[in-house]
Amino acid sequence: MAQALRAEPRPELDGVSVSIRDLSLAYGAVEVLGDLNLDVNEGEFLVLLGASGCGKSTLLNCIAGLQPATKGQIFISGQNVTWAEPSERGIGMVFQSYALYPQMTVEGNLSFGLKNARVPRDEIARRIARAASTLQLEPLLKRKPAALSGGQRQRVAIGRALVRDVDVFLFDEPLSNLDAKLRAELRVELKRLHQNLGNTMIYVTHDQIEAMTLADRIAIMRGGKIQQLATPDDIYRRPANLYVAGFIGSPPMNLLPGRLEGNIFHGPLVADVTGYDFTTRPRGGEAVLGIRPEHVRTGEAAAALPIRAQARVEVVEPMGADTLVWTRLGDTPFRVRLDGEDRVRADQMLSIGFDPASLSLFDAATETRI
Amino acid sequence: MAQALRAEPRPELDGVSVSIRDLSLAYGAVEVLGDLNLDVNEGEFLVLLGASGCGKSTLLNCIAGLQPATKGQIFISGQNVTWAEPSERGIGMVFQSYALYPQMTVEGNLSFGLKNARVPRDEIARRIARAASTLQLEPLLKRKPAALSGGQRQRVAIGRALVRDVDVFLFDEPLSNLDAKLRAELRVELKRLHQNLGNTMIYVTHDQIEAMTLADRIAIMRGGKIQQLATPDDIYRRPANLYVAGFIGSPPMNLLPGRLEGNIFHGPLVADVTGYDFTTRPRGGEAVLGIRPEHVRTGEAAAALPIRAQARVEVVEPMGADTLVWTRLGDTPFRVRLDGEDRVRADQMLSIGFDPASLSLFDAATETRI
Amino acid sequence: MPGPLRAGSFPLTGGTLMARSGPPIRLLQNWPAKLAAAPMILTALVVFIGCSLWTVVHSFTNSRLLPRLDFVGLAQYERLWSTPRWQVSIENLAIYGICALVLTLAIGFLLAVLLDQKIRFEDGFRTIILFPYALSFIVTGVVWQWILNPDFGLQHIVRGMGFSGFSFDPLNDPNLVILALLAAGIWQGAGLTTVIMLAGLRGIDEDVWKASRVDGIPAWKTYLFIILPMMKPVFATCVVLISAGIIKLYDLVVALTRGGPGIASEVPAKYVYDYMFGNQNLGQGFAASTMMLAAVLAIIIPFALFRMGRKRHV
Amino acid sequence: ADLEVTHWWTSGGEAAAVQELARIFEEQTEHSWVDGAIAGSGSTARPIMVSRIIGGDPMGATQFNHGLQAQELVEAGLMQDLTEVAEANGWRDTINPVSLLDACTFEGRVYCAPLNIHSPQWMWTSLSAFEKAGVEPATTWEELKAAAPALREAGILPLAQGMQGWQTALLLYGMISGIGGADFYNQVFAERDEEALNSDTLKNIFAEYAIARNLASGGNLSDWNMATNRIIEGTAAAQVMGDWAQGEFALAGKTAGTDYGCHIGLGGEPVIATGGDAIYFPVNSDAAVTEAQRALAQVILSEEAQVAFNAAKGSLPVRGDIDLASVNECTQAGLETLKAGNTIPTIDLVMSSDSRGQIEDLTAEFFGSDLSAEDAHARFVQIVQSEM
Amino acid sequence: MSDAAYPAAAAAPPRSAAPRGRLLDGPAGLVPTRRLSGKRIMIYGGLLIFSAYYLLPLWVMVMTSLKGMPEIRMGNIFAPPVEITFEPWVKAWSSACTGLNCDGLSRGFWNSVAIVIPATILSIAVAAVNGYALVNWRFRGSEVFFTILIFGAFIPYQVMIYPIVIILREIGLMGSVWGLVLVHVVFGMPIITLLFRNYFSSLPPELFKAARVDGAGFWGIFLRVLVPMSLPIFTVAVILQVTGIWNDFLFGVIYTRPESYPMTVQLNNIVNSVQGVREYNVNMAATLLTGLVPLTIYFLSGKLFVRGIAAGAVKG
Ligand SMILES: Nc1ncnc2c1ncn2[C@@H]1O[C@H](COP(=O)(O)OP(=O)(O)OP(=O)(O)O)[C@@H](O)[C@H]1O
Ligand SMILES: Nc1ncnc2c1ncn2[C@@H]1O[C@H](COP(=O)(O)OP(=O)(O)OP(=O)(O)O)[C@@H](O)[C@H]1O
Ligand SMILES: [Mg+2]
Ligand SMILES: [Mg+2]
Repeated sequence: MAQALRAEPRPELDGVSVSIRDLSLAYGAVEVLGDLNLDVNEGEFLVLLGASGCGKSTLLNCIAGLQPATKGQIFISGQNVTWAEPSERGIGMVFQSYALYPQMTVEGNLSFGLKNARVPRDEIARRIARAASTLQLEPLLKRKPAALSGGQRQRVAIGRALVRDVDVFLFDEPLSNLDAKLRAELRVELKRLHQNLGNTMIYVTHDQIEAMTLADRIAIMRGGKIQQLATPDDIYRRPANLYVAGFIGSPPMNLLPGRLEGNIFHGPLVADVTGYDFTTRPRGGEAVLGIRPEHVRTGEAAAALPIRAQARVEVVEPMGADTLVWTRLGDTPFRVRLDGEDRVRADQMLSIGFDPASLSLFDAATETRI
Repeated sequence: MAQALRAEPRPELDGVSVSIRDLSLAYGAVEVLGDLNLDVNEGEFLVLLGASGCGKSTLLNCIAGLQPATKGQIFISGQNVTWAEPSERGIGMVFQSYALYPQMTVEGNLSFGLKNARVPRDEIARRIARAASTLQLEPLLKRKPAALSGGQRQRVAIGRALVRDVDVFLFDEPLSNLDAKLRAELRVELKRLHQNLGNTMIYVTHDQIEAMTLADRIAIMRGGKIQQLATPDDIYRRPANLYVAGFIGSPPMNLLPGRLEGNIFHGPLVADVTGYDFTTRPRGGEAVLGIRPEHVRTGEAAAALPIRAQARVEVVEPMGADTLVWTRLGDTPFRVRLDGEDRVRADQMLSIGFDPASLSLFDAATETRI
Repeated sequence: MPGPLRAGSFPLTGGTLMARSGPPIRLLQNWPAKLAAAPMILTALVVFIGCSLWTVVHSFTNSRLLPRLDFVGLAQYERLWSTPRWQVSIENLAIYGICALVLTLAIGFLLAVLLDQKIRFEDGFRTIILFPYALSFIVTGVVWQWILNPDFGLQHIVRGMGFSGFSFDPLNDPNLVILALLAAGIWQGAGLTTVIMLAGLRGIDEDVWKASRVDGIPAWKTYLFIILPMMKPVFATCVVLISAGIIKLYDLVVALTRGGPGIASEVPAKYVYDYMFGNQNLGQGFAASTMMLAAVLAIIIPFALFRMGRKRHV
Repeated sequence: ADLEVTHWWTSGGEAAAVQELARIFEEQTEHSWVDGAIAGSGSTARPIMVSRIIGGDPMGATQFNHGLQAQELVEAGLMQDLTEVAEANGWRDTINPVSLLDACTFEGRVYCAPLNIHSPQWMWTSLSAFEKAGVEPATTWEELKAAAPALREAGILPLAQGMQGWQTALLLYGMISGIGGADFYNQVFAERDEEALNSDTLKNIFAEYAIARNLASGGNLSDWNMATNRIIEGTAAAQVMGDWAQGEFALAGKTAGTDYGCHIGLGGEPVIATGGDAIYFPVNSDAAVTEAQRALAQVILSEEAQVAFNAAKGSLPVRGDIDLASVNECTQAGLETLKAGNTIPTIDLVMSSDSRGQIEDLTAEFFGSDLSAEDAHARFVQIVQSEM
Repeated sequence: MSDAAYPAAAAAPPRSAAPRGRLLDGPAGLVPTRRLSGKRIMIYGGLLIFSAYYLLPLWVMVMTSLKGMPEIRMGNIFAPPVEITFEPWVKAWSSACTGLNCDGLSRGFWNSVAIVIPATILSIAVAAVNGYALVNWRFRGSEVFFTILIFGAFIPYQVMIYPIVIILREIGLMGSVWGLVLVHVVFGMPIITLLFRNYFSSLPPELFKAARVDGAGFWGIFLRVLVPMSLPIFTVAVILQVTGIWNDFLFGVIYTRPESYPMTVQLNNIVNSVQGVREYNVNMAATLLTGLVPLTIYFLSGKLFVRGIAAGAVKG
């Protein structure tokens, strides 16, 4: 077996930076990852997105070699690294809690790994200088982490990954500990960094805005399994199943239960879905109709659309740039997102309408898209 | 002294539920609150919004009587409660960390305070039943907090305030420990609760979405002082100073430094601001022009607007319902928010434009709105 | 290319990416950790398990001055349990143990609560309460012997104040001698408990306090009904520390009372020691220590199982 | 060579005696004495000695009460064979009673050097105390009992009794040999005769023992020398203690006959128990140390050392051929008894440490509680009978 | 968008309530503190009573040690000395006798120092590595060994004395200072390992992971990342071990020779070698002298100890 595993770089892995084959991991009897397969292309920014506890960090730790897998194989840059030490895998990693070495200066933090690898001193200096300039850390090099702000700490943590000169970066919720404003800024910095470096990046988050804005592709995980792996746009517009549909989007997609008969959906409202882009041959039966709050039009704009209804406004949430209106269709709460300029009051009646092209339909039993 | 506490309601406080007069608080030499004045009307939902450490919690604790003030007075429902015990002030309070009594059941948590106040047993039962039904806690009454989810715990904490049958509720970041989805749900529940009960609520948060959606009025605090006290709409559209302008809105307002000469603004772009609703008589001099990313139009829509420019797209952040585009005017980063359907690519040129009516102008020296 | 075994045992060798290409060998996985933990493993196996087993085995022999494998069945145990001194020792340990545990916890908690009231000189008070912990039992014994000395100490003083009928001589009164042990034991040990409890109190979420103040609950009730139950883990730590000390109670008895008057303050550990060395009946001493071991296991195993079980279920 | 000697002779008289021995040893040989005193008592010191011997780190010489205590160490071959020294110096001829040498002999070989004879059964009285109470100084147990009420009246403790097990047991042995007589003592301890054990004599002795408990009540004493000190001060009337108490009297500058009285046994026929201390020499690998060991063994039985040591300690020499003209009347009385052959074996020679320990526990319990004389007797019989 | 959508500034609610905000009559400012005094009296009263209980023995020790024997016999152990004498201290330090050795505690002091230093360093080093391996490098059975170790904390020492004599004999350390050091390492291990384990498990595991990604090995992570940030727990461990080892009597007396007896053994010897009257003043002075080292450490370390305990002990 050892022979087989020690094979030369494989042609089938060309262009694939990280490849995960049939990876399983269990803590005792609890299976956390189950037969997971994933290929990350070279230079790709892949985001692992999912609710807390779905196994994102565990998967990332497996890739990094910090958590031995129960079963399966991991290839990085064409090498089988399933049993390699973390430092030998050609990865850099950034953690949510920064994990800076508190008693070392910023410079010490950046150079620790290189010193361990016995990189020559001038090479270390060169790499630190480069990382520091990329991340604007120059004025901080002599400080200790305690004397840095959250954003600065995270930049140092990224720098620590950067100096390792590796092909693959792993991020585990790097921005979660920062406040909203800083998070938005660092997000853009990260995006720029990726554009400049072109490395493969695997990024764990449970913040969908981060996922949507950063990712080339998003893998949505649930219970240790990947639910959908696609571009942000695809995931947003064509969620593969009910879980993804409900998970992505804030406010989330409105989901109306009902029956599909031919092209007619009977539920809290009756809708002719002609024009919907079916994935499979449509079958009649229990179905769920999903429509994003921002795809619902109101007032005059609604009148022109094929699917229409009237609803009473229950709660109005002004959010500045836009306003979220809570109504109800039948018993199902129904959210509508309006422009911030629109004025609606609680208790008023609202005409709403939407286009079949912008909705999603799911099989109620299998929960998958139809 | 006890006499003074029991004074008659004062006519000048009619319609005012909580009144704070010249309140100061210092920890040793550090002044945390400085001569603060604030009137909260009966039935009003007031949100205290500000960055971490600005004194929001401290102010709330002063109102609750948990933190004795160094100077000043506090009136609740017309009574001077400056020296009163927290439990005598007619307030209920909800904390970020829930602060449930862990070894008591939900029912015990709800009733412990009432039992202490020697409320008759059937009255206790009645109030618990009412609070439980309002918050849908009935199935949880016999459980202990450890067996509840975060959202359920926070509902119990709210219930504990509810059963006290008080006029004023104080919330200290009650939703901060919850995940985004739950936060959005509980936010709506809170809003409904306020609509139904009509109590006065004072709510501390650093999440501007919460502030915008919940508040009747928002008080923006900074360094122990109130920067602006106004409706969410006002704060969003007419920020009183640069701090508020930068603080509110996500992504934040674009702020362009320049000079105002007559009605012409010279900065990274030259803009004729005729049509801007000046607060004060416009004076020439250093000024800052602010425009929210969502008020910037692009392409054809921009062409019709009085202020126009061309900018190169640096980064595109798709966020589902909308897309954030980072450009640059002169040296200043400039954000534009587009609809999610719009397609832009990095490096393309973008024509942008906006209306003088939707911008804000600030004096660069005093940082206040002009 | 190194063979799989060497590659497994030296994970840091080889090229950056070609270090290890076969599955590692189980026993050699993590080898530096295992090597570093060798002292612990040896201690656990050789000293704690090995010595205990050695003792248990020899408790079935009639070893006298030197250990001998001359088995006599349960004879030592039969004799042990028919010895009045052993019964008295067990009784004393039970009484002392329960009282010391309860009192130390109660005093520790009370003092921690008092220290937690944002008082001035907290450091000073804390140091005063903690300092006896720095002293050896020999010292503690000598001092309390002196204070309780009927001719010079407390009794003498009180009598000197005019209460000539006053009599308090616990060191020579078989019924009161436990009190002397308790006074000295708690004097020495409660400080650490106080410090741990204080740390526990400080670790409790401030908001709980605020909530109870808003609810109008008096401070003592908050401590009793809310804070106390929240301190369960801290109490567990204290109970472990205190009871480990109680079971081993020996030095204090020797220094303070020598088991007297008569055999009124004998404890099991002293029985073991005296029989093993004074009376040169190792077998009997081993039987007694095996009983102590059994008692410890009887207390600890359910506790450990309970904790493990809880961990698994969460 | 340096010879480390461990012992538990730390009280005033004892230390003075050791001092003498060490001085003579260093004077007469080229070796030096390294003192390894361990305070407390035998039960503190013995485990330390035993564990060092079996731990392979033996001291040069060590004190043991001779008898069964060290027998197993000898059996295990851990003790130096002194037969040559003994034969060369004619120990068998000089040591009196010769049973002391027998106690050192195992399978015909000699393994220890007897140092002194302890006679535990003495009653020491404070003449000034009796004077204060206005009664004749007691010379027997019966007289002490009779004088007790008057002594109590005068605020004097009739019997100073340390509450430690070995002291309470010592009183019991004294009563058995003193009241029951030498033969009875032998029947009880040496022969473990069923009849004697269940005899009225023994029951009666236990009744007397209970009376002793009453006479001692209120004393609150633990260490034996604290009790002796009460006699010296005159705040207690009598103490039953071994001859080593004389060392304390001497140290306090008291003289026999004028300040204190000494009475062998408790008033009956004077018999003396011949036990005592012996020095053992653990086997070691250093030839120089072995040399020093032999030298010390020789010194111990030298005339000079016997005189100096025993005079300081107040005990009796083990050599019958020494003329102790200078000794006081108490020692004289002891010597005479010894000469007359009125001896009984000490308890260490007839009972194992184990049984002795149990008896000590029993008597300590008896003194520290209100255990009845009958129960104590019953348990005593049981302990003695279970002796193998 | 017309101006009408934006209410004029004047129509907006007052920007701050200042115009209405003058103080009204009634209570203002700080709560008067007098109301709390009853409670404060109880708190301080309680603390003072306990302090008396704790300090009394110390007081008695110091006072007694400064009196001459005649004064002690006359009287009140609590009374301060009429005539202060340092004789007992001098005697206890340099001339109190045990058997033939009349050099007081001075020799034992240096013996204790010679034992405490290596034993403390070694036992803490071993325990710290144990704690580290237990938290960060779990291997099969590591928890089992740890559990056994904790059981060991409960086993009465007497049970171990004999077998350890045999073990020490077999490895040839019986009677040497290193044998005693080994014994202290073994018996200090359970509690100190527990402390370190708790402390290390309270550190973020990411730190450890980051160091592994950085290529640091078992010792590299321990020495260069974890140890430098473990000052509080090392302080606690040092204090516990120094005092524990300093105060040890049983092991000191059994596993060493007289010439290297620690101070406590000599204290016991002095206290129990009664020569005529008990010299209480010398005993007390000796007692204080013996306690001086650990007491100083406690008085000096103060907060550090408490902080370390909080870091290492509170989490069960
Ligand atoms: N050491 C462990 N032992 C047992 N179960 C574990 C362990 N570590 C993690 N788990 C479980 O594995 C699952 C996945 O954990 P993981 O940390 O990967 O989740 P995550 O997706 O990163 O969540 P989060 O967003 O909260 O970080 C969880 O259910 C968790 O309870
Ligand atoms: N006990 C205290 N002693 C000294 N300073 C304090 C104390 N409590 C709070 N402060 C300081 O007072 C200021 C205000 O604190 P406060 O808790 O009110 O902030 P906040 O606005 O609630 O912040 P956050 O959003 O982080 O909760 C902070 O600068 C804080 O450092
Ligand atoms: Mg995670
Ligand atoms: Mg706060």
